[in-house]
Amino acid sequence: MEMSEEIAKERIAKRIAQEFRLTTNRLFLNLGVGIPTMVADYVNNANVFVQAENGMLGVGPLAKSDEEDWQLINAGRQMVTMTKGCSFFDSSVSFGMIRGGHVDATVLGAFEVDEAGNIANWIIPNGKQLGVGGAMDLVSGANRVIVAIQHQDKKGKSKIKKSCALPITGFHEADLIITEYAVFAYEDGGLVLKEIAPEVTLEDIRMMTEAAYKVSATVKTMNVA
Amino acid sequence: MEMSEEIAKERIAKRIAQEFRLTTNRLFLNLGVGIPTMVADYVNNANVFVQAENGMLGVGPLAKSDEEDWQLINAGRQMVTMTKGCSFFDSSVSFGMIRGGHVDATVLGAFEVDEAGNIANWIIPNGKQLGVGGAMDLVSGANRVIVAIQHQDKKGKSKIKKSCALPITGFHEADLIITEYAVFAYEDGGLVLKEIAPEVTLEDIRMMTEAAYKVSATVKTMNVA
Amino acid sequence: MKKVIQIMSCEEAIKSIAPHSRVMVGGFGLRGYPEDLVDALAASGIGDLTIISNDLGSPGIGLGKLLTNNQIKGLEGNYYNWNPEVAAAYNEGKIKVNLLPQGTFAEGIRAAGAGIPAFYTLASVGTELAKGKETRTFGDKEYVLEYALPGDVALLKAEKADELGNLVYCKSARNFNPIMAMAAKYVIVEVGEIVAAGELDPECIVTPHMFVDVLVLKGR
Amino acid sequence: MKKVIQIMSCEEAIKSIAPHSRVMVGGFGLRGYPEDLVDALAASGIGDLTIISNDLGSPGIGLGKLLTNNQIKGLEGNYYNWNPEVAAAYNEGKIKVNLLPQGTFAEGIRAAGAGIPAFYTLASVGTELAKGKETRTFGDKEYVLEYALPGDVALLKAEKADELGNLVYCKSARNFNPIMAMAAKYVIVEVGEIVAAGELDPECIVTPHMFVDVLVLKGR
Repeated sequence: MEMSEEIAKERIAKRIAQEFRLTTNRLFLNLGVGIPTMVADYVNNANVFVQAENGMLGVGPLAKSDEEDWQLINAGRQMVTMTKGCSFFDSSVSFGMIRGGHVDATVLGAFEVDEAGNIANWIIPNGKQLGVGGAMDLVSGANRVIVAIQHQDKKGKSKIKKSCALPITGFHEADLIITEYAVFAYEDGGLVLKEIAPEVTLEDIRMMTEAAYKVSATVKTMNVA
Repeated sequence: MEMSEEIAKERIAKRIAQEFRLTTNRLFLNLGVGIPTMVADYVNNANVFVQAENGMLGVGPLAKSDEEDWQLINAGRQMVTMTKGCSFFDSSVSFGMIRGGHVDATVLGAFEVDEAGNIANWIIPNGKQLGVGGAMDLVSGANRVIVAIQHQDKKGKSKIKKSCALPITGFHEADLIITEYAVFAYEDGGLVLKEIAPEVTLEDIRMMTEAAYKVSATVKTMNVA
Repeated sequence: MKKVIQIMSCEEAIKSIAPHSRVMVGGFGLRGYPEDLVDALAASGIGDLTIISNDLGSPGIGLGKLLTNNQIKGLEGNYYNWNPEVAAAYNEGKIKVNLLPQGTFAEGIRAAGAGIPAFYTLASVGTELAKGKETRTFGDKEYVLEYALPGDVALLKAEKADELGNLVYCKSARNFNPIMAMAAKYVIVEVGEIVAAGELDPECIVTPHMFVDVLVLKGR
Repeated sequence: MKKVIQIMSCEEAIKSIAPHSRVMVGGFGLRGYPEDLVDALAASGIGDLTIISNDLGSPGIGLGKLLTNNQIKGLEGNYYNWNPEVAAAYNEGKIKVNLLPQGTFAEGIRAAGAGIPAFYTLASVGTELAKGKETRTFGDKEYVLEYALPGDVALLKAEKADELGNLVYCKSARNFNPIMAMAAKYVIVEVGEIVAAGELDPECIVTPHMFVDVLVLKGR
């Protein structure tokens, strides 16, 4: 399996966007830093409203150079734009939305996830990091947690583990794990493989995945367009 | 002692207003229903800002008939006016102000107060009342609690008791008790008589007051102008 | 997920309220309560309701109608002295009443909306309203543990909405409406006017549309 | 009681900060933080401070200057990965750090301002950040007990104030500023403009002047 990081990330973002592209209900979505932010570019659905935990509902696309407003950023410090009907509020209201279960879905990157649905995405204890952000509030508060993660690390080791080794952000919180090669849902206490990419086989996924999982009886080919 | 209820109430309101009339600091004041509301009429100090627990800071005088705005009331449901720089907020913010110790003083009516500084002002258990309002939050949250109370009930019994018989609103919360005949401060765990009205003697006050109290060494004549 | 904002008649909107629901109603002293929605609820006859509101209007006025109609099973609120029929019904054992200090009531509603199951407050410590409640000392003071107050449906009043459902209020008619919008699963708002998205200043929107399901236009 | 609102220079305003103070600073990712006040605090050299803020700017930028200057004894906040000097100073034992989930941090500040000594939240349950913290089950979920986070002084940024001290903010520069205004005993706000009382719409004032002590004009 050879895929550039850039292509992998784009594929993951596009596949996650499919989760939201057709909703006819309003969907309130919080996007983490990295791949998750890219998801917004592919959603194209006016019913999806992006919430930024630094105090905004209705975040628009990233600002082009002539649109940049220093005081208008998302939680990843990227300059963004406003949509019609957007609103601003303080951080306690923003996390009231999140903690109170008003955010329908959050898309987060992770270092590791495991077969218990545990997510490790806040710290690598290497002495160089000291920060947690809104991740713990988001995984426990959002109604649906989607993990955007490359299937393997640079050494080819599975990032979908039997058991996370890194400090956990939230226990049993992952609902959907989307990699460049596969889609896993967390169902009935375990992972279920729902989709695989066109260029891989079930055996390929088995080889590249450390976690135990069931294969769905209706496993499908992932739409990577 | 004979004094009409109307004159008594006016005197109490005027005397309480003296507590605030000369402040050169900003003073944030919450006024209960009844005598307390009348206090605002006598303050005449632009540094005093009245907070209404239904969500307003900067309450102005009661509305004259040509100023009435149905959606602009105080917590006693009286139609009021706005002052320059007033603001509106929801009930949780309003009680955040109160509970958080940001309200400098509250003036409350009471059925009874006692020598322990206990206040009974929320219910007479006669089966006809069922309501508490903001009184419990106010007595525990405001920095200074001033009780506006007629000295005796209609039968001539002292309302300043040894021990309140009615259900308590807050324990040891009264800082100042102002009647038409006297001013008591709660100091060092007991009541201290600080002022008496011009037409009464210390002995008169002793006769009409059930609670034990000390007489201040510097007891003064109450300004009833 | 909430449906795209729906604009309905009061009668249609009220159909979402089942018997035995916990219904939050905005307002304070007959200001900032949804008059048409409350009238429609009274006309519907839906019963066994728990009404979560500051007060219960006046006898036969506003929420008072629901009591006159025997639609109420329980009340959670703060001040019923403006409607003496409440004390009468309570004394006769017709309704249950959970009476709370106004600040505790407001904070409990906010807590429900913000995912806080319980919090501590000074208000009511040692009084009859704290009887049977857990207390705990922090620093040198004793506090009482109070719980979140969630609702199934909220009936609210706002001055103006945009098409998305963002809300602004008018003066002291704001009161409990914004926090109830956060605390109830399904939120119906009676508004005076609906404007296009983008017409409300993003800095001045009090209730983001995330908290709103249905709009009804007052007087329709 | 607060004095009548005072308009000062940054240097004058900073004099109210004593060594060992708990200083809250608004802002998120270098937006909505009081640049001039932070510069003045850095220039003052006042030390042994506990800084309560979402992040600590970048190395040598914004609040990062205070660390470079060794003015910091402790931090209470959320995210220091934008300033790697924080982890380095922590590892060397130079500073204490109380790291909290962002929502818990925000709620703790609000709680301090609103007189709530402690509250329960789901965030961080079972994780390293909940180590040694009390937990309790409500319904079928386990929550962690978290405490109010008060400040001695707050240094904040707002877009505009009126003469009384009422504040409005600009877009995502609002962030922690309004809740910190409630949570600190003495509140100093850097603003772009001061207008006459009555010029700010009473419906749109975000921070009532009850929470503000001093204004400084940015760039003066």
